[in-house]
Amino acid sequence: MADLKHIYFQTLRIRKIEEAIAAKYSEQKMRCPTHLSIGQELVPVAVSHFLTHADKAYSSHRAHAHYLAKGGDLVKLIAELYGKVSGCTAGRGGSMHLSDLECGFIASTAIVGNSIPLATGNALHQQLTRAEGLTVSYFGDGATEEGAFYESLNFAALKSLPIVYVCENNQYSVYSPLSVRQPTGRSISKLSNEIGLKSFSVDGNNPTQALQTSQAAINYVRHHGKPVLIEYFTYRHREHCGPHFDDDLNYREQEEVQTWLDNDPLNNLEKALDKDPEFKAFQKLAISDINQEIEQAFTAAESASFGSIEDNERFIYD
Amino acid sequence: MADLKHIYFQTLRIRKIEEAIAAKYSEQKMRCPTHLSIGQELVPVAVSHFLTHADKAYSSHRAHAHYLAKGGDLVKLIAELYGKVSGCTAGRGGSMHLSDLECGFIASTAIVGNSIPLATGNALHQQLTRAEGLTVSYFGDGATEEGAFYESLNFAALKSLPIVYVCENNQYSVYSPLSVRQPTGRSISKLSNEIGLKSFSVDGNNPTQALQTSQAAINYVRHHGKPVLIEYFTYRHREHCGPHFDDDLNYREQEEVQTWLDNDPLNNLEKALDKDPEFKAFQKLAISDINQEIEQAFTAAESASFGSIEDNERFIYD
Amino acid sequence: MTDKTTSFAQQILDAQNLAMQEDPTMICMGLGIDDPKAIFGTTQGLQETFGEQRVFDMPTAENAMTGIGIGAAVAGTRVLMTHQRVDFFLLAMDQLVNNAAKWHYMFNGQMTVPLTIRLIVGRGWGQGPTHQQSLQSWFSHIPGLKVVVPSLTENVGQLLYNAIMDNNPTIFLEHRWLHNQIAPNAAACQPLTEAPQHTRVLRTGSDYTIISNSYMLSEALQAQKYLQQHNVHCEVIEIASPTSIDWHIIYQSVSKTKRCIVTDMGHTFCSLASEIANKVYSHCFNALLSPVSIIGLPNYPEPTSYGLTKEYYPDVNTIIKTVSNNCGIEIAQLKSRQHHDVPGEWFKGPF
Amino acid sequence: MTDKTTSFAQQILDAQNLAMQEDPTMICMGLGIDDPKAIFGTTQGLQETFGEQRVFDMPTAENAMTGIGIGAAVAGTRVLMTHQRVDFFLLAMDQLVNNAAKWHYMFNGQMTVPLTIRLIVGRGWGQGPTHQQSLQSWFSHIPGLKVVVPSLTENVGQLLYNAIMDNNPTIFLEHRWLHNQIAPNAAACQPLTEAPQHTRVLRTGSDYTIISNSYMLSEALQAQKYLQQHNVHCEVIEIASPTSIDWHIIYQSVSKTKRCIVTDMGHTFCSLASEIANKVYSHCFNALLSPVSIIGLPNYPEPTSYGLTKEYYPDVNTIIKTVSNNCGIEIAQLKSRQHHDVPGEWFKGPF
Ligand SMILES: Cc1ncc(C[n+]2csc(CCOP(=O)(O)OP(=O)(O)O)c2C)c(N)n1
Ligand SMILES: Cc1ncc(C[n+]2csc(CCOP(=O)(O)OP(=O)(O)O)c2C)c(N)n1
Ligand SMILES: [Mg+2]
Ligand SMILES: [Mg+2]
Repeated sequence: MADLKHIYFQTLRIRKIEEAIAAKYSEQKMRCPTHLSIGQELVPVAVSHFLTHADKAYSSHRAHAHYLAKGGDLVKLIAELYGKVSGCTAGRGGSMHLSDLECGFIASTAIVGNSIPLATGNALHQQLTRAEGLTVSYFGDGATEEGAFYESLNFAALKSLPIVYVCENNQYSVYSPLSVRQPTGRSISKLSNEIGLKSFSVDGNNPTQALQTSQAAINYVRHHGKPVLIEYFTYRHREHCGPHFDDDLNYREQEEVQTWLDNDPLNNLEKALDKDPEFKAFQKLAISDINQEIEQAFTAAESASFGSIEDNERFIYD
Repeated sequence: MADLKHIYFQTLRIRKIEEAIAAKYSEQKMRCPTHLSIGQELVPVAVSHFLTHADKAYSSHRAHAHYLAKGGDLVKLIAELYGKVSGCTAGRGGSMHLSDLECGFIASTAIVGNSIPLATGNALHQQLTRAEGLTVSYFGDGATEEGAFYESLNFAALKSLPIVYVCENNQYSVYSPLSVRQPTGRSISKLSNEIGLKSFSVDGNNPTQALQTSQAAINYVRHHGKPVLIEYFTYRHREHCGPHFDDDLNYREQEEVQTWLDNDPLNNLEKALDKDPEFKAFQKLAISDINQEIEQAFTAAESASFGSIEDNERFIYD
Repeated sequence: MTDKTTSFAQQILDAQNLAMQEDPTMICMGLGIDDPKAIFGTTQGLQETFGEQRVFDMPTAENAMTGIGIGAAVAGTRVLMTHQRVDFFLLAMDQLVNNAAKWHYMFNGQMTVPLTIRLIVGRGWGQGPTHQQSLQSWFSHIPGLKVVVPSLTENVGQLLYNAIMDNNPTIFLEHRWLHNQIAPNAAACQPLTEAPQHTRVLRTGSDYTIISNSYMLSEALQAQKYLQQHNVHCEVIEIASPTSIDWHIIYQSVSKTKRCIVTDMGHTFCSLASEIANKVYSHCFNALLSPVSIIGLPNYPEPTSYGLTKEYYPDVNTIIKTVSNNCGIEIAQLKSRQHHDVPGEWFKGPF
Repeated sequence: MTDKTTSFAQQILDAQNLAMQEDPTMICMGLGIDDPKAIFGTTQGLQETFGEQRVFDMPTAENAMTGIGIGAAVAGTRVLMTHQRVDFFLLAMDQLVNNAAKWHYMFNGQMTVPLTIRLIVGRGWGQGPTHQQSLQSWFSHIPGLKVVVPSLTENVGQLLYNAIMDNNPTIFLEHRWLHNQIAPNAAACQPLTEAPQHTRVLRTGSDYTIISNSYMLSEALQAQKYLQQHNVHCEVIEIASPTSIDWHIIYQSVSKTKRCIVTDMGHTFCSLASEIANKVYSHCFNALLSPVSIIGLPNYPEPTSYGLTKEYYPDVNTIIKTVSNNCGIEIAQLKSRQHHDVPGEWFKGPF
């Protein structure tokens, strides 16, 4: 159960951070497109739990949780959203282009599907250099419609690359449901299997299942040196881009929203931990620790300065 | 058996035409990259046998057989290879860009995989206008590695488009065997099935099987208004581009080459028809008819003129 | 309708509505075309009016979807596709350049490609390196494509309607910051169905020619007005279609004014602005008093940060400064807007 | 080795061999890289020497493979990709422009992209509309990319070696017709490991500046020689890298000669040639005696037919005509080659 408390802490931390971003976003100081992962936090926590420092990650537009779960620096994340020089790319990339090389979070990119080949290339490098780690590639259900997804998986299977493709299937691409994008009956995991990868599919909001599957998949890559794909079913609670809830727009069935609210990963973790007599105390401490960390990060970000415009010409070329 | 004689005639005709092109290519008057389909002729014959005038076709760089089987004009084809104004695009497109709208052969294009979306768009048009026909999209095994293939099939399945994807799996892309391009165990038909299409796979050099499968697949599209993919296993006898045999280069196993020579579609047809007492006479007549037609086409092409350079500015815009 | 204000977005919508009515074969597709945001309001209600068969959302698969649009267009369906950013469309260059642009030509005029592709140029609120590119120079470089770059509410509808009804593949580059631009009413706009004038002298003047399009034209018009007060009279020329420029109008203007500025929304190296400058030099060789000035983006990607983008985009003051430097007179800069990264106070992010 | 002739293709191969030796992390990939034709002989034996892990064929999937190259390069593997035609690479514009070009910049210098992409420009024997495009202008328009366009056997190896060893993403645009160009021996070539000069005055002259690269430079050198006999002395400048032009050399030359021709292997609208002309005009404004001449492809796709391509490509005679028109002297045209669509008699098609 120790593990689960750790998982809970990580998940809670990301949730609190994302909620703090949401709360402060309307102050109009974080001036960049921002995609929150509230509701989907468990997936990267469950994945990262089985990763080491040697493992690397790539992600998409919705990257905060992936960045944080991999060990990304919170202070640098918040400063990045504020566009400050202390941000993880000194304000150049913003929310959609995060990077923290120290923890192995290579980068997130903003074009749907376009970091999947990059992650695959990273795994190729690992294979060629006989490096210890593997690569994780995060993306959504929408990204699997891009040819880049398909071409990358084909290559990974061809070359037996050490990579874990993590598809967070939250069933929407912006406001568009799967039904207008993929044929009925599509299974992303079965499809991947036919491309040539071992694949898994699991409720990404269910702690035990998500953890077990992540572990099994990652172990498979480590032991067989072959790629896997894991399809995690999950749901985002808020709007696609921005801080608000948007269920007043009715693009998602009320009932569907409710089902997934009931299956919220944090709730699920709390329920699972409820029997633990020490949990309440642990939770209280966790909340206060996290809140303090968040406050510090925001204070640091707000008080940091913008980079100098004079430096804008730097790094066009190496 | 009447059918099979007809099939034989069509196949033989294409073979003879391609061989005539090969024989004359070294005269250096057909000055464009030319991909012959010698060895693969049965596939388009078997497909076209079940097509009507309302059905349309798109193809790739290796298009002669597709064009001819669909009813394309031989005189215009040969003139096109010679770059003459009487060619099917007046010499603008050459061997890799054929078109004969009268018979519903819309076009072939020279970028691998790039006519697959076009064919899919044609099927979309047919669906939207409730047109009678369906669309055939021809391509090779190499083309299935392109994202365009995957994205197109996804859309066709999503929208239930009336299209037959025809993959001629000749196991090579130029000199590259499947093993350096696709993972072991890949089945293009199973993969397509997982994308959401009904799919078939068959020996494309076996007359009865190729015909039966083509018929079943095309009927399925007509009756269900849903897309299918047929993977035909076949083999090209000559070099990828150009008129020669190139097995002296040893990029294909001698044994493999021999197996497929033994499984040559024309041989197979002759064997199947051998019992027919009228076959020998039919064959003799066919050969002489075809030879005559070919001679006329080449004579016409050679004596035709080039288009005028003055017209080069025409048709940049409509 | 004639007495209510109309907007750039509304005119775009009107043009689509009319085209869909006029040509019952026509279809519209694009990511989120029927979603609650309706592509910045520009596709509002289209699906309700014309049905799900003719107006539809699509998979995130820009390359094949473009090819599908081309294939349908070649078959006889008039097609309009919309992408919310130019940047996303980089995935579709093979279909655009190898098929759409060349089809009519390479098949000897036997087929046409009645396809229009609306691409939205992003800017502001931290759009950053991959959500703000403006590639009119790329598209204009390719023979066979038509490129249209609207700038004003008064003719955007006409430009779009005509682009759609044209049987050639057309790239329609819409700047995000123009969508809320207002015109007094629909009657103040050019009639949708009339053929547009692609090169227009919007302001006449004797001292300077400013050639501009897209959002920069708004800045140019502002500069013209202000400079007038300082007795510098600028002629402002709109180039609504880089591929159908009426060069005579430009040469005539520069022959008169003898000085010229060309603006570009993109990077300037190998750009449309350089091309125009080159042509102006070559045809007004003896008339020009000083080198043509080119105003465009600096030669690096847009950083995301509010703090780093302050001087990334040229604006009315860049034009004023260029003119005053060139004419050797001092003219004070205009006061800047409160926030450089939003088109107006109404904009609260995030997309 | 020093006493045997060497070729453009051989120099390319030598550069790869040396780079692979120098940097044991380096890999080479491309369709058909290890096949019997070895990409026009330019990759012959690489796989035998460096093994299948470091030199490998790949799936026909240009977009993802480019991204994979970028990802590997970012991780620390030096990558060289080769595509047999520029046209095929249109599939990979998203990866090139949105990732490779911007990576170093948008992540604030934390990572580099040591990736070089060899793209071969096709020509002749009916390459036609989709096998002969030459997009130096597109690539040069994008900040963050380096573009190298070799023209001569004597420095192609040096240019490639340095491009590979450079940690920035570089497009290396090789013209198919140059592969068989001969140099007397390897010693006559620039040392591979020395830093190349990207802008070189190859011939000095007082009457005309000809700025050129790629296959057109061969034609320009021929023209220079011939015009010399007619007492017109051309200065020929090679621009081996459009993104690293030493403008000073160009301005100095034009200030002296007062007349200028720029050649381009591609279409000229929004082109590198126009950019160079524009810069020349702007910096040699008072020196120029007549407008700059731009020589490039006509504004339509290449037809395939032998009969239709006769005048599609400009050549030595186009330069001669331009010069003689401009100087107002009559100079006879040179005799044309027997077949305009092949680089030499040795070429028998079909690719
Ligand atoms: C190539 C491309 N097309 C469209 C977009 C606009 N866009 C940004 S995020 C997004 C949704 C992607 O959905 P999914 O992959 O499921 O990720 P999710 O947002 O659900 O996490 C879209 C369409 C883009 N950034 N890139
Ligand atoms: C995008 C692209 N990449 C590479 C090529 C070069 N090329 C021409 S044909 C061909 C082989 C394609 O193989 P396949 O699809 O199996 O067709 P086959 O030639 O076997 O009939 C290749 C790689 C091309 N034309 N387009
Ligand atoms: Mg999603
Ligand atoms: Mg093949």
